[in-house]
Amino acid sequence: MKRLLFKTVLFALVTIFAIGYGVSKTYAASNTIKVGVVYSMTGPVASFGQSAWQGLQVAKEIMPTALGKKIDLILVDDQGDKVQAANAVNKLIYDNKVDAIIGPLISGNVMSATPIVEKAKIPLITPTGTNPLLTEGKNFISRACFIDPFQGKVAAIYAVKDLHAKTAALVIDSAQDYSVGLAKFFEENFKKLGGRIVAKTFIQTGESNFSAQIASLKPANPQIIYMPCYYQEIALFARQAREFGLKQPILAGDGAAEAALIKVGGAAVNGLTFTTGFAPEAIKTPLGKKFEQAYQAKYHKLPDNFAALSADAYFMLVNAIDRAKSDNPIKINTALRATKNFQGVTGNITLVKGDAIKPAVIEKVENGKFVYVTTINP
Amino acid sequence: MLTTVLQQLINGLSAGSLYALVAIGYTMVYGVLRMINFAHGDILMVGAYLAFFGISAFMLPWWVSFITAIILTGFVGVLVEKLAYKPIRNASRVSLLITAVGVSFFLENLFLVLFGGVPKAFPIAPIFHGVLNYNQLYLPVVSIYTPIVALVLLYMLLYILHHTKYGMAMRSIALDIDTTSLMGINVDIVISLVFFLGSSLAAVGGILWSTQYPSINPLMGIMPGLKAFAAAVLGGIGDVAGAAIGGLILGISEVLIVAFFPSLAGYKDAFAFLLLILVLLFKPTGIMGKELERKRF
Amino acid sequence: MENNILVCEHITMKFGGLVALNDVSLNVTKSSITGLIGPNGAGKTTMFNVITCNLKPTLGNIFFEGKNITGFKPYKIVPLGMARTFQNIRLFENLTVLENIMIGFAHKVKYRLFEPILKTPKFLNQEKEIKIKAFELLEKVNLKEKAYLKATGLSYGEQRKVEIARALATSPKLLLLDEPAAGMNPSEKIALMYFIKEIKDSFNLTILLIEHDMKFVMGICQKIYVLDYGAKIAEGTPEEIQKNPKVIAAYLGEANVKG
Amino acid sequence: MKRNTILTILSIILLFVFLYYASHHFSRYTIIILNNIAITMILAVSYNLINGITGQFSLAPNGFAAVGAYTAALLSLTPAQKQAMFIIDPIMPFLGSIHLPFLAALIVAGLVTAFFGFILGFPVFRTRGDYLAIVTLGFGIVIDIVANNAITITNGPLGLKGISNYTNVWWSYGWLVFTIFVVMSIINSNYGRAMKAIRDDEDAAVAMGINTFKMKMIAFVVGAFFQGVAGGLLAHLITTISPTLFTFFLTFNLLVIIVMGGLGSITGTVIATIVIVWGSELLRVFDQPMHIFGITTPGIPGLRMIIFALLLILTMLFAREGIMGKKEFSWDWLFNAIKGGIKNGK
Repeated sequence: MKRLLFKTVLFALVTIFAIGYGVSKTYAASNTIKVGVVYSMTGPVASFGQSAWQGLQVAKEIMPTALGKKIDLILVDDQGDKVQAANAVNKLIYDNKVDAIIGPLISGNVMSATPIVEKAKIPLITPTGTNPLLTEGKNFISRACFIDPFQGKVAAIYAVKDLHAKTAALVIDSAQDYSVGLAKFFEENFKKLGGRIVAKTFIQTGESNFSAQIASLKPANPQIIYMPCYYQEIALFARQAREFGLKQPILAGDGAAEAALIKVGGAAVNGLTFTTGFAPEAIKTPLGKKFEQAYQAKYHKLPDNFAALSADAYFMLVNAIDRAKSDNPIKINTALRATKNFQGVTGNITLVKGDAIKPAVIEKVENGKFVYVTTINP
Repeated sequence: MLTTVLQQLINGLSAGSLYALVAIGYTMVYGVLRMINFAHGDILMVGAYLAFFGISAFMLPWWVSFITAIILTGFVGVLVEKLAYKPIRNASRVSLLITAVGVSFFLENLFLVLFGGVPKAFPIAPIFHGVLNYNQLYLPVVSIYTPIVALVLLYMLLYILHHTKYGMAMRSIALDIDTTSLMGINVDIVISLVFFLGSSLAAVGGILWSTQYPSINPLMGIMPGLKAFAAAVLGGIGDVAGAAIGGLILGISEVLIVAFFPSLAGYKDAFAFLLLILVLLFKPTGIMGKELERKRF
Repeated sequence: MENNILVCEHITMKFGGLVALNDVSLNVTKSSITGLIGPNGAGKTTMFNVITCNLKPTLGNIFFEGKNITGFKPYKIVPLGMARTFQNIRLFENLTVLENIMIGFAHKVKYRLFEPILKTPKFLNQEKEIKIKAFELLEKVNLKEKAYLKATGLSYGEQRKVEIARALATSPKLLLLDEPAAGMNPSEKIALMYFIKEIKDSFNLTILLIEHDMKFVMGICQKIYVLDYGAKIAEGTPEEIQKNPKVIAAYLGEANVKG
Repeated sequence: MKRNTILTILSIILLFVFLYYASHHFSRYTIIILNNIAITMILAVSYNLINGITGQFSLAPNGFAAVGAYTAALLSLTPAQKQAMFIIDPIMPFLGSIHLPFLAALIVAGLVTAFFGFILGFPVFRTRGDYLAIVTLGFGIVIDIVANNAITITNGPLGLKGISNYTNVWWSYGWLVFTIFVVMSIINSNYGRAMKAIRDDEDAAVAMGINTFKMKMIAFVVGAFFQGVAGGLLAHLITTISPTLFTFFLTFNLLVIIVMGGLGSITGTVIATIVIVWGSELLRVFDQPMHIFGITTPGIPGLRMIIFALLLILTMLFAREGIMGKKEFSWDWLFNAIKGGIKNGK
């Protein structure tokens, strides 16, 4: 009896595999431009991938074709894991035979994909990989977001010029290269502008009790707290900081740009400012407006940073294919890296050696809403 | 300085009470089945989600939602036991553990697919709002409630264990499951009850946890679960009061270590495991634990 | 004293508040068959576990061939020459009969971890030797043709024999048998009695056994110790024990409870 | 005996002939999967030694693989590469200057991992081993934390990149053959018998004079060694590593493999690895929208994980023996089967 059940399960599995294999084969046969997508749909940063995938689908509805051919998006989940990211890219290139790749979202995963695409000469554009090392000396890696040194600089300028801060404390998420890097660039620029770092403390992604770190910051009495972390940790940290009487203004990076920050942080994040690449209110381009409306109509909420940058990566790619007048990956890559003054969702984008030169936006939380403060151009 | 220490002690007490609530469930299940229920941390997550949906989707008053969630989570625990653990209760220990890991992974990914990975903001019940401020001492209301709730529940549980028929049956199963079943006690019902109580307590822990740190996601149960297990071993596995004490010790020492050695803040989550290894090296039976008379020979 | 292979002095064993053994002393004479009897829950198996160092006594000492072995690691007493069987037969159920016996030789294996990997002559020779010896042993207990069957595929009586053979493989001087006749019918019991006597002589053993069946004990043992409620209430030859009023009371008491 | 040895050597040669053909004719994607299969198999076979053969439930492979990956990568990177990479804090002087060839780096990685295994096993196996699972699970998390925070050794969350792509089918299958050979040699010796005895009945094993602490430790440490090597191979396959490299998912995957194959059967592990690694590549189809018979279903990423979890639970509940139970393939068995087949045919 048990044996029988086991065999049934095995049989079912084999069937599923077979159907899956067949489907993926027929799927690949049609005459389209194939674009691989490597996002983290499960695993520790699943939320990034889920947002970005929504943005990508809306973008595809707006611009479904290039060169008159249909664009096929082939999504492969990297589970937020480097090994899986490398596997995924390999599969997309050598099995699905894609012409270009969008993603991965996290810098670390982009790094593990890099040697593969460089070797295969397939263009890869990451929507949100901000680590400056990603594009260094590479020929097929581009990005839709700005890089961390720029963001850190903008934050330092804003802290000194607008917040009039002379002393700052750093709260760094030691599990995120994003956070460690951004903190470093902020520190450099802040010191250059005459500021002083009076305290530094570390947190860890997924941690929720920050009372000890807060206690260690209090005696230093900084004028501002720079916290380049992700929204969940920022929200929880802010709540506890306010509860324990640490009331200094908090400045964050684009990791804060997510509606859940306000939902979780409540009143505690009121007044929090952050640098980011995108704000719905800052949308000035026609394409951006169109995207925002379509996104609202489909998901009944405002697009976030991940959705918008994901869409921009797609639009830039489609634009490059059209300009290249070919679906040859090398030609697409050349055109993509020559992107100049592209009016994307997140503003005016120019690619220099794969890095996006584009404006940064300062946003503020006010009465439970993200409010646009100002745009700082490069 | 004194206020800092006092402040940290209160924070630690509050965190420790949460570990304690979760640790009790581990220790009870280990007591009756000699099994580490890996899914226990995920049961905490289920409890938090159920309470969340009660308030935000069904618009129930917070206390109705909490009670419903606690009871439902208890039944989820019972269901898990009935479907996954009971059929192989007599198989090898490794089989049980593997199944438990499978259940844990299943719950996490089921919730991930159903509700997405984006953290949801947990609504805070009105009575838990606010902060008491005394001199330089800040006491969030919820961190006062947490130890009280934990203490009351612990007292109730100890009463059940020592003064009711089923409670005594639980203790006797912990000593010797075969003899107990020979003595006319329905072992299945007692085990179900253990899972019900343990899971309900995990739900209480989950709800208090989410009130204190109001952001919930499908993977939220992993860390508290692991640490609570370390606390249960520290206290002496199989001993309910020990689990509570272990939880408190863990919570307080975690906070104090970061407070006195801020440069080690990044290593905070590793501390529980270091403690676990030290306990195994020097006092494997834990603080309160007596040598469980294992069925030998 | 020199004639005693095993000496237990004033053994007391407490579990929390429960006293499982209270000041029990016993001696086992070389080349004898000694019995340890008593009603259910009298502490016989606990005594066995103390002797085999599975439990460390709260008080008291155990001497094996004059050597104090109290607090030894349980696996370390096997090379000294002490082996045991279990009340409910405990064979390695996923191993063959042959492998079960070969485990008995395990503690004598001298080759090191890298040798099986390099297939050194030492490894090959020792494996061969163990296998031959295991077959010899199986031949002696008439189970040679079942060597490649899984241990669980044997009948109850055969399993008991395999278990004893496995213990014999360790080359014991003292063999401890925990209720060897449990679950057997009268004719099987008689066969077992002869078997035990036979192996005692051919392997030059001393045997200490726990048994419930009075007839069995009386028929085989030269000396008997009686435990009740963790205390030794009598010792002596089978004839003396049979007449001892305390023993009769203990067993009658049990009978009354059961009745 | 002679015949069997010759057959084994012949089939290994056949395997390498196939690999030679594959590396010249197959697509890169297939080659990567072949490499993944070999590395996963090294992990699974050595994992089965402690879980299946010795019956001690460990959840360590992801932590061990991470230790091995870091060690091997730090040793094989050139000093110049390391200096350039450590931008937050400079690397520890000793680690910064050391540089070893690939094979030496892998062996040292294995030894370092084995040492970690010893440190973990020591407290756990002194007691009965009940806590092995939780201690090893915690170990994976601690490794993650240490890798993030010990910046002068690991470069923190930035991880290591630019690791040379040394791993190819020859390295991975070479190590695989070696791993299976060593593990099978141990299983078919007194050590392996003792381990199985511990699995079947620990008390009885003690009563036979088996030092259970030592045997559990050997199984665990040998497993750790090969898991460390596998981690090193993986690092040199994907060329970049960071603290999040080896998540618990890796261990879970291996668990599914050894359970499906049969706890305690190396043959089963080999079969199950191929099925699961290849199968999960095919299962990727669930991540995207599907068009079957004109119906479009939305892609449900994560469904794969649920299927895996269910597969594990169902196997445990209904077919605990897996594909092979505790049986192993042997030439004798094959010949008997063929003979039997011929007889039946007649």
